[in-house]
Amino acid sequence: MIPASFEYAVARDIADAIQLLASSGGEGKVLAGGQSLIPLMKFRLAQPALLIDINRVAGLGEIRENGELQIGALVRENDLEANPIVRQRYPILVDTAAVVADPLVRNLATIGGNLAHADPANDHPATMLAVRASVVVQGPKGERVIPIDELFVDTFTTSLAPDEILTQIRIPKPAPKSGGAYLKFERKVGDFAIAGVAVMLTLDANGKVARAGIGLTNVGPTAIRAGRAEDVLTGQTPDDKTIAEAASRAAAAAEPVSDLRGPAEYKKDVVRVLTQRAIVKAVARAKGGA
Amino acid sequence: MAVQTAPAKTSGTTRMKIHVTVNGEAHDLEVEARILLVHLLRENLGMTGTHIGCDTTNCGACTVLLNGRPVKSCTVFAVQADQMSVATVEGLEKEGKLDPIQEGFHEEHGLQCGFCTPGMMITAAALLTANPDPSELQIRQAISGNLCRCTGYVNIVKSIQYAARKTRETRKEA
Amino acid sequence: MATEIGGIGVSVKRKEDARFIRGRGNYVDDVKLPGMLYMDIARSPYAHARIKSIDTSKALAIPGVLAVITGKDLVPLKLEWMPTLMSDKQMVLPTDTVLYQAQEVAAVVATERYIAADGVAAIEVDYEPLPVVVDPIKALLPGATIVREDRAQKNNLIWHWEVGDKAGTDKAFADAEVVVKQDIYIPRIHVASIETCGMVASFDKINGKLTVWMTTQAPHAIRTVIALVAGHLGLSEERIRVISPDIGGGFGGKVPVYPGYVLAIGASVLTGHPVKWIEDRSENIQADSFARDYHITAELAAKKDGTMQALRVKTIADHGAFDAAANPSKFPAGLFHVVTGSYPFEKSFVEVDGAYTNKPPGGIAYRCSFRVTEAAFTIERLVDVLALELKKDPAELRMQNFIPPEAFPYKSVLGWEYDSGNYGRALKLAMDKIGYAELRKEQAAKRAKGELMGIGISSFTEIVGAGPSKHFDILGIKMFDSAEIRVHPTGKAMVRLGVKSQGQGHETTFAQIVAEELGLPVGDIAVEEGDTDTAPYGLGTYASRSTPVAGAATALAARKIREKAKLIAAHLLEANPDDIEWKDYKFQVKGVPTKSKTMQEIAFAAYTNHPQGMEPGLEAVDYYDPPNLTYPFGSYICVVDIDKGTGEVKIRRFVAVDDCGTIINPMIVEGQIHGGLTMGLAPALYEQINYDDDGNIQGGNFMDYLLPTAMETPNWELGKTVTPSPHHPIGAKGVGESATVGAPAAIANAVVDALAHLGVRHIDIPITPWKVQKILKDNGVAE
Amino acid sequence: MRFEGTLDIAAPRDRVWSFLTDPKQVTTCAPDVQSLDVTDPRHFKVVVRAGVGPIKGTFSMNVEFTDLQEPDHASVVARGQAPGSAVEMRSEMDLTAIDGTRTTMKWSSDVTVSGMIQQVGARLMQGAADKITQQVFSCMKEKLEAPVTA
Repeated sequence: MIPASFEYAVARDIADAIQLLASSGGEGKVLAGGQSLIPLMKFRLAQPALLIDINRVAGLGEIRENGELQIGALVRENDLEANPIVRQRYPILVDTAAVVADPLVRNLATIGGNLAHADPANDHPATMLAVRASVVVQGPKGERVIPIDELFVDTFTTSLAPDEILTQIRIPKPAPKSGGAYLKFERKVGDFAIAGVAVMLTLDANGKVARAGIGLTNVGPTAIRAGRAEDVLTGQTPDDKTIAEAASRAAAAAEPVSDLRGPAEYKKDVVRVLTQRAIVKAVARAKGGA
Repeated sequence: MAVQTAPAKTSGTTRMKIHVTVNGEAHDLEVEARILLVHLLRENLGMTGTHIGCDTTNCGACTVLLNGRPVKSCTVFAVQADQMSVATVEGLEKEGKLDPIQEGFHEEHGLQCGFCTPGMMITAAALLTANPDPSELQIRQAISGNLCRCTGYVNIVKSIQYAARKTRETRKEA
Repeated sequence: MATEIGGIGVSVKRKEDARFIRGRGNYVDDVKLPGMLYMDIARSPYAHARIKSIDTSKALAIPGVLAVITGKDLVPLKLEWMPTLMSDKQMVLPTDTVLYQAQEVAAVVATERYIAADGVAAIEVDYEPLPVVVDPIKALLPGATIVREDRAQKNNLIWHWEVGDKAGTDKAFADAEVVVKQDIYIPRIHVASIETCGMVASFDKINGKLTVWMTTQAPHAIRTVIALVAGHLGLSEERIRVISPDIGGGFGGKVPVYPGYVLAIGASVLTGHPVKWIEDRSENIQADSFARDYHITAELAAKKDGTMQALRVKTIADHGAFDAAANPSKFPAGLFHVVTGSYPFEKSFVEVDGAYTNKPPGGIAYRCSFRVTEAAFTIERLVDVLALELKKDPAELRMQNFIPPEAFPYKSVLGWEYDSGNYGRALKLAMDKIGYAELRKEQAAKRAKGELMGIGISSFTEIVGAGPSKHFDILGIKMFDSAEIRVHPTGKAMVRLGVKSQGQGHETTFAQIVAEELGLPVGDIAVEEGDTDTAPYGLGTYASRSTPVAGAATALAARKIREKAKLIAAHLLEANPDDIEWKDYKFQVKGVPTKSKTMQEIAFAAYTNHPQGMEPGLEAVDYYDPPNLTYPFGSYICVVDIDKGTGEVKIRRFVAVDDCGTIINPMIVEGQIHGGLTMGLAPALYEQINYDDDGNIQGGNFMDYLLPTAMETPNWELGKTVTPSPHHPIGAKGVGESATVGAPAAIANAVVDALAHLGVRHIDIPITPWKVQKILKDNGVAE
Repeated sequence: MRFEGTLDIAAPRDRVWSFLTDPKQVTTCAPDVQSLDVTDPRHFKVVVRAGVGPIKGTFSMNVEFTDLQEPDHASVVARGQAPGSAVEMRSEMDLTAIDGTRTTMKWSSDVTVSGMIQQVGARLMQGAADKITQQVFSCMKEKLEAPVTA
C-alpha cells in the first residue's frame, strides 16, 4: 500500500509547527509517532497535503513532576512505561502504556498522538478521564489548557482548533491513599480493545472512596466518562455490593455498537466485568498493594 | 458545465535530501517525502533482507532498529530517518561472525520459510541488549508485535533463550 | 554412523538457514531486473455490479503510467477468461460484470511502484450495483440471484457430489439405537502466509522466451497452465521458464493461478519490459483463494454401548464466484470422505453441494490435504457429541471404537485404504503425558466450585501424499513426483526435485534421504528446486505430498544409483556383484569389511574407471507414482480454562502425539508440528473472514484478521509414536499439516467439555469470547 | 444504514422545492464541494470531500432525481466512488406546507458504503454517515431560512 503524495516539513520548534499548520488551510496534519496516521495514509483514507513533523521539536519528550505530572506530547509509550517516576507513582499509566498496540509500535507511538488522534479505541483517553488530566495546547494565540472532559468531541475529533497542537499532558498528583488501574480486554496483542476500563480512586481515612474517576475505551464514539459509576463509589466503602453497582453503572454508560469485536450487549458486559476488576485492583493499590 | 475542477494529485512532488546511516555506513540520498523507510532500504539501497508482510503495522516483518530501537519500517517515512541510524538484518553478522541471535535461530530451528525471520531477529536482538536475561514471558511479550505463520513461536523463544545464554557466557569470558 | 553422515532420523541443522538468517533469502519481491516496470491492480468495491464504463484517462495522464489494461483489452487476445484447476473458468478481468468485492478490474503499468499505485487511485469506474448473494444456503434456493450469468445452467449449483451407500446408511440410521446430529459451520479463513503473492514476468521478444519468478508451490504445473492459457499467443512450453525462488510460506495459497499473474505476464508481453506485481496484504486476503467455508450437517448412528455404526454427512460448500479450488479433478470436495476418521463405520454416505456466491473464489487447503481438516473436525466433534449423549468419557469412547492395529491395511467404508495405524497407542501416550485421569479429577473439583475447565481430545486420521495417479490428477496431469540425482566425480551430489519448499526444509531433509541411501555426508549433497528449466517435472508441494511422493522418488532414484554403484564396486573390488553387500554406508565384499569401497571412491571411478560396457557417470531420475496415499495420525489433548467474566478461553496445556511414520529429521518434524498446531489454534479461536449482506468483506487485513502472536500461542508439548508406512520406500508419511487438521477439534472439544454440564453440545469456530459468554449468561453462571 | 428526520423549515414550500431540485443550490449543502457538472435538469455530477478527522475521501458522485412530483415529493439516488470505495445514497423527501411561510420536510436516507472505507472504517461508519447526513439536512434548513439575497 502506497500513500498519496504530500509535502513534508520538519518543524524547528512549536511556533514553526503552528505557523506551518496555520498556513496549510486545514490540509496539514501533525506527524508525531505516525503509528495510526501512516497506515491511514497507506490506505489513502487520509491524504493530508502537508505533513508537519514535530518529532524534532525540543522539549516535547520530557516527563517531570512539578506539583503535577507533566508529560510531553512526544513521550513514546515505551518511555512512559519505563519512566521511574511513572512506575513509582502512576501505575495506571504503566498499565495503559503497556497495552497500547504492540511493543514495536510503542517505540514510536506517542502519548500526545494517542490523545490527539481521538480514536475511541485508543487507550490513554479513558485513563486520562479517570485521572482527570488536562492537556496543554498551543496555537497562534498562545497556550491554553483544556480539561480532559472537554477534549474529545467525537470520533477522531477533538476540541483543538485546526491550528493548535497538543504539547503536554498534565496529571494531578495523586493524593495519599490513591490507586488506579487500567484493564483492557483484547482478543490478541495488537488488536483494538473489545473494551477497556480505567479506574482511579482515592480513599479517605475510613477506607471510603473520597474521589473516583472511571473512563471507558472503545465503547462509544469517544472515550466515555462513567460519571454515574463514579458517583456510586464516592463516599462509599468499596465493598462487593458497591463495586457491583458501580460496574453496572459503568456498563450502562457504554454506548458500543456491534461489530467484529463483539455484539453491543456483550461489550457492555465486558465493561461491567472489567470495571469490577479494575476497582478491586485500584483499591488494592490505594491501600498500598501492587 | 464544469464549475471547478480539483487538481488531480500527481506523484513525485516533494523530493528531499536525507542523510541516513545504515548498518554503520552513511548514505546521502534524495527521496520523495512519501517513500517508506522499508522501500528506501529495499529499493534505493538494495537491502532486501527487510521484508514487507502486512502494510498495517501488525506483522513486524519490516522491523529494523531506528536509533537503536526496533520499529516497523513500513510505518515510518524515510525522511523521518534523516540524520538517524538504521540497523537491519544485514548488519547482524559482524566481521564474518554471526550474532548470537542468528546462531540461536539456526541452532534451535527458529525459522522455517525465513520471511518473518529478519524482523524477528532484530526485535530479539534489541530485547537482549535491553535485558540480557529475559524470562520466557518477557520474550513472548517482546516478540508479540512480530507475526510468524510457520513456527508456532516455540522454537523462536528457544532461539532467543539460546542467544541470551550465549551472550551471557561470552560476556563472562570477556 | 547415521549421525555422522546426517542420515535418516538425525536432527541435522538446516542448510537453508545460512541465507535466511543473514537476510540473503531471495523472495520474488527481491528480484530486480534492468528496465523493470511495476504493475498494480484496481479492484471492485462492489460484490456484484455491472461495469458501465471505465475511465482510464486520468490514470494515463500521470507521468510514468505507461499502460492501463482493462477487460476489453483482453478480449482480442482471448485472455479475459482463464481455466481454473476445477474445470471451471475464471475472469482475468471483467468485461461487463464484477462478481465479488476486490475482484480485479484494471491493471496499471508504470515505471515505479508508487506511480502504479497513483494510477490505480486515478481510475474511475462507473458501476451499477446488482443484488448480492453471500450465503451459499440461500444461493441454492430457487429464485436466488444468479451469480454466473455466463453459464447455461441458471442456478448457483456448481456440482453435486456423493459417495457411499445411501440406502444402506439410511437404513442403519433408521434401525439405530442412538443417533446424534450436529450442524457445523467451518468458516471462511485465509492462509495469510507472511509473504503475499507476486510475480516478476520477463518476456524476451526476440527469443520468444518468457521467464517468470513467482510465488508458486507448483512451478511445473504453472508452466503447463501458462502454456495452455496463453499458447495461442505464442507462449510455448519449451520457452516458458517458471522460477519459484524462496517462498515466504504457502499453506495452499500459492497453488492457484491468480489473475494478477496472468496480467503481469500480459503486461510484460505488451510492454517488452520485465514487470513486477506484488500484492499488498489487503489484496492477498480479500482476493486470493480462501479456505474452508463448509456448512455441514453430520449424523452418527451408534449402539447404546457406544459402538459406532453409521455416518451420514451433508455439506454445502461455498466456492465463491468461480470454482477455483485446488482439488484433484476427480474429487470436487477433495478428500472430505476421509470423514469416517479413525473409526470402523459399517455404513456411510456423504454428499456435498458446491455453490456459487458473490465472494472471492477458492477452496484451497490452509495447511491441510484437500478438505481433510473439514473432515477431521466433523468426525472428532461428532464423536464428542455422541460421548455427551451417552454420558461416556470421550477417551473411552474413542478407545472402544478405534480401528484396531491388526486391521491395517484397512479399507474404509468410503473407499480409502488406510496404510498403517495404531490409534490406541497414540491416544494412550497423549493421556499419559498430560495426566488425563488427574485432569478429570481436577475438573470435577473445579466444577463443584463453579470454575470452568475443559479437556478436549482429537484422534484424527490424515490422508496425504496424492497420487496415486489412478485417482489423482490436476488438469489431467497425474499426481506423481520426481527426483533427479547426479553424483559428481568427487563424490558430491546434486539433487533436483519437482516439488518446492516454502519453509519445510527440503534442502536438508531430501539431502538426508540421499545421505542415508548413498552413504554421502549430508553436507556434500545440494538440493535444488523450483526452476522448471533444470528440475524434473513434478506436481509441487502441497497436501503434505513432498515426503510421501518426492521423498519416495528421491529414495528410489538413490537406489538406482546404488544399484549401479554396486556394479562399479564389484569391478573395483574384483568381486562378483552377488558377493557385494551394502553395509555401514559402504559396499564391501560379504564378510570382509576390509575389502570395501566408499561411495566417493565409486563416484570417482564412475567417471574415470567404469567397467567395460557400462555407461559412464552416476546419475538417476525417478518418477514416482505412489501405490497409495499415506495416513498419518495422532491424538491431541487440550486443556482450557474459561474466564467467567469475559468468556475468554485460555489454553492451559496442549499435548500433541503425532505419528507420521519414519521420521527423517526429528527437529524439522517438531517444527512442522509446532507450526501446524498454531495454524490449528488460529481458526479455532481467532480467524474468520465474514461478509455482510452487501458482500463487504469483514476481516480483510491484519487489523481485522487475527493471526495469533506469541502471547496467544501456548507452549506446545509434543510426543510421538512411529508406525511406518508399509508402502513407502522409507516408511515416511508426511507431517506438515497433521497438526492443523487435528488441533481445531481438540480445542473446540475442550471448550465444549468445559460447558458440557450446561447442556452445550457444540460451538462453531472461531470460539470467540462472546459466544462463550452468551452461554454463561444464558445459564446464569457468568461472573 | 438508514437515517431519517423531520425538519420544520421557515420557508414556503415552493422555495424549498426549488432549492431541493436545483443542483446548483442543493449542492451548496453537500460537504466540501470540489466541482459540479450539471448534465440535465435531472442529472448532475458533483465531487465532494467527506469524512471524519484525518479520514477524508474525495467522492465523485453521480446524482439522479429519480422521481420528482412537484411540489411535495422528490427521490434522489446519488452513487459515487472514491478510490477503492463506493457509496450509494438513496434519499426521499416529502414536503408539507404548514402555511404560506413554513414547510415540513420529512426525509430519509439509505446509505450503503462498500470497499476500503467500509472495511477499514467499519467501526466509524455509522457515526460518520449519521453526522454527515444530519449536517446536509440542517444546512438546507439554514440556507432556506436565510434571507434571500438574489
